[in-house]
Amino acid sequence: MTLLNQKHTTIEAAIATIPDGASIMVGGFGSPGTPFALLDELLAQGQSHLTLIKNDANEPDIGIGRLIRAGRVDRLITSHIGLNRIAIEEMNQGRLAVEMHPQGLLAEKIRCAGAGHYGFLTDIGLDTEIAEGRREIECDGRTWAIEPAIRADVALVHADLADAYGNLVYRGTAINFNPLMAMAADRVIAQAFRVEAPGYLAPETIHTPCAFVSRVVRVDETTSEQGRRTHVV
Amino acid sequence: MTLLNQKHTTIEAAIATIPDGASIMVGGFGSPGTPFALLDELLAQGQSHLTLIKNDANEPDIGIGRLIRAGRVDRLITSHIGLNRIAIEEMNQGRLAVEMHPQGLLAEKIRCAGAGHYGFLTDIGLDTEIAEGRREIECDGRTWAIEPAIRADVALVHADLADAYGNLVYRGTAINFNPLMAMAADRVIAQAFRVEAPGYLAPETIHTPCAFVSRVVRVDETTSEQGRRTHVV
Amino acid sequence: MSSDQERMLARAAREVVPGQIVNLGIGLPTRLFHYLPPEMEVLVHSENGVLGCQPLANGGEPDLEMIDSGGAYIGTRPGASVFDSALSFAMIRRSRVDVTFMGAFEVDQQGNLANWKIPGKFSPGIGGAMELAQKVDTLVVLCSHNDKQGNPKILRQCRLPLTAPRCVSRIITEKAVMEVTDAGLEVIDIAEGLEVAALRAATEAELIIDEHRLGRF
Amino acid sequence: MSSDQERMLARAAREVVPGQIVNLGIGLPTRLFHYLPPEMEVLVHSENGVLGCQPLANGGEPDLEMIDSGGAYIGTRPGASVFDSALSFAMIRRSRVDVTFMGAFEVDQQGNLANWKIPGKFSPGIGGAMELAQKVDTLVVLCSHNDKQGNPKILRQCRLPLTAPRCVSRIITEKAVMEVTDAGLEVIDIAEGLEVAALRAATEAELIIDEHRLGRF
Repeated sequence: MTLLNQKHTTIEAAIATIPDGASIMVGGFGSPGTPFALLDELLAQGQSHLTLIKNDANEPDIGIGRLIRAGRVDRLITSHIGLNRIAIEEMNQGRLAVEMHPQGLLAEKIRCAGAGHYGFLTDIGLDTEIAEGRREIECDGRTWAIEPAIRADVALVHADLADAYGNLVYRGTAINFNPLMAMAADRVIAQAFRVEAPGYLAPETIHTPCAFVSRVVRVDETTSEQGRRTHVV
Repeated sequence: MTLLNQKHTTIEAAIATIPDGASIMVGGFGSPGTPFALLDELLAQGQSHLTLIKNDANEPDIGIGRLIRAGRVDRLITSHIGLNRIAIEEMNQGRLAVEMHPQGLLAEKIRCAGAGHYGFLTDIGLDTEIAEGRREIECDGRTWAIEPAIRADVALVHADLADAYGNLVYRGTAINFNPLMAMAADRVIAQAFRVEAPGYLAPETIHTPCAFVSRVVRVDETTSEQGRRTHVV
Repeated sequence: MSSDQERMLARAAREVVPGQIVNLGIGLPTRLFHYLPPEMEVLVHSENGVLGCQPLANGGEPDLEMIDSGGAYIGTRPGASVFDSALSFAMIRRSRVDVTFMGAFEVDQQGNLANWKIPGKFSPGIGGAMELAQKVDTLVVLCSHNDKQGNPKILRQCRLPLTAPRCVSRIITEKAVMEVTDAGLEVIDIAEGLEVAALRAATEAELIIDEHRLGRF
Repeated sequence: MSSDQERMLARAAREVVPGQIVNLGIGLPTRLFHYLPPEMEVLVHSENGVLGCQPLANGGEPDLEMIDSGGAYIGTRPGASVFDSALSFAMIRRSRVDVTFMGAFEVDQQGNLANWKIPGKFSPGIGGAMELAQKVDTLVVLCSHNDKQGNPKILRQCRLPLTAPRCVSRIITEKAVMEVTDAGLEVIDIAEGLEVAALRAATEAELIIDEHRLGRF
């Protein structure tokens, strides 16, 4: 892991550590919690053949929508892409591989990787189309589906506040998948509107302890999409 | 579930809902987070043949130590009882059935019930004594042990602050197992030093949302064990 | 919003008991928000991670980090909390949400629900619907009685891929309020002015109707 | 504390790099706390749910809800966080703790560790030791070289039930600092004034010793 005293860096340096072909978790449910500034830097730097893992596909012109439009995403693991007609088109044309999961299972599969397990046993989706292709086992006289955990090389997360060690505090419904992804990826890059000195955040208020965070960068509240967009989900 | 507006009650009424033979999760790692006042009321009311689930056995004269001494506990599911010589004696004499789990697996088994799953697949403890009796399966070419979730009829938890709907905020290392147990038991009774009107707690600071809590009671900071003891673990 | 929809929402609001936790699905159910009196102690859960949503005051400046799962900017009421998606769905899978209101493409007399996919036409993903449908104790469907072509949506047997089997408790359409029972679909209320024969004609499912006990709405 | 223990702790402190996250086991390892300079940016993890423990100031009033996993009252340093037990062990299983120091009943030349159970004599439960031993990248054992009867604790093969197989990186005793390598136990440092022959005599495990490169401590 990155040493505590070497985490606070620039957005360019943080994103430059991501190679072509990386699997990348992206926080956010709709716009809140989406790390727009990190995604725009990823667009600018040009990494391609990416696998993205995000609850939704944002909208065509923002967030991961831009990466999908630019043809930089080979594969998307998600729960619902109804607000992005371009992503649906790309999927239907066979140019974007899309793997869909029920939202709560997606969250739990990510959290399960974050907890260091192989997977979990669930009854969600038994006897529905979702069950196709899942391995099932009998335990205590009932049938359960094995849901393998989902990990990633990188997670991009958005926080409201951070400290220089990488402790994170989220706000409102911008929490969503961010703390789960911060646990589940090998390298975690966090953006925050403010990055304060260690000691600024009260220990009980920290949502993601710094142990899970590799890099933290400050982004401007007024110029990032977080501060402007009225588009949501 | 209990209606939001009917949760704030007296300690006597809350504990009176627990029957003989109940399985009861008890928060706390050592003293911090142990709901001493709820446990003392349980001792006073006389319920017996209990199954307790707690990280440790407290110490002989406090918390669940008192219930064990009084012969009210048939079975204890735990991680470490080294600080309670009476519990060790009772175990060795065959009067107390003790089921031990590695601490992180115990936490995760409880959390797993709280997330509504059957169990999870882990590599912890493979090729050790812990592996005996566990069912193992092959996934992706490796061996994993199935760890079934642990649920309970009741959870007794200690919070620092609450509101009348049952939203809970913990403090310091008194968090430990409390939020996990609040998810995993069918009926959750919370004690707190203060019970404020809804709206007092900022939404981002709430550790256990009220949806998981059935009853909330105020306990006195200065007369409960929380406020006096110097014993720990 | 049509007056039919307004009538459905007013009727649906009567399903909510003070003190409950309620989830509102995308579309019409989200509008139910406005039919719950502000003083009523109800917490609205939205699966993106909030308990205690409240409609944004008219003309109120939106907080850009506060939306519901339908994407609308929201406020919160006293007692609200925000949390991550794993906790949000733990709440759902542990049946800590008392009632959920959802739309439907099809619903049938066994209580099966299809509301997420039309093969070859519409498959944006299931989102949170499956877990809500499978695990919330009381699921109330809020949908039009017939589709735009006039075809029945209340069926003997769903034809589309299911969201969850045997999950529906009640169905509220502009024509009727129906309860799913072991015996089949029992009509509780019928729309003001509608004949029983007309209701049956607009419905594929068999309906159990006791005209003496029928309410109007 | 004996001067041997003080010397071991001073030596162990040199294993810690500024910026790391460190877990300290019950007993002697907990004392390492006092050997890390306060200005050193290190966060001490304790598995009961805190990252950033700090010894309580002498005579400082304890906060009754702040302990470490050994039960001692603690303070916190800037950058500290507190969290539940599931998150605490997620951190461990995801190898987010860089180094852990632990005691041992037995440790062997394959890096196997036994420190939780003596069948028939001592079985209070394994606590958090198994997950720490199995998942933290660098495990440093801090123990006496021999037991109270003088029997070796550094063995060819552990006899007691294992905490975890092949988990130990280094062993620090009052007699030597040893590294577990693929070739076996390599002695890096030997206690000031101790002869190599005396070290070998006190040890059951085979030791790889290059006298020219041997450090003293």
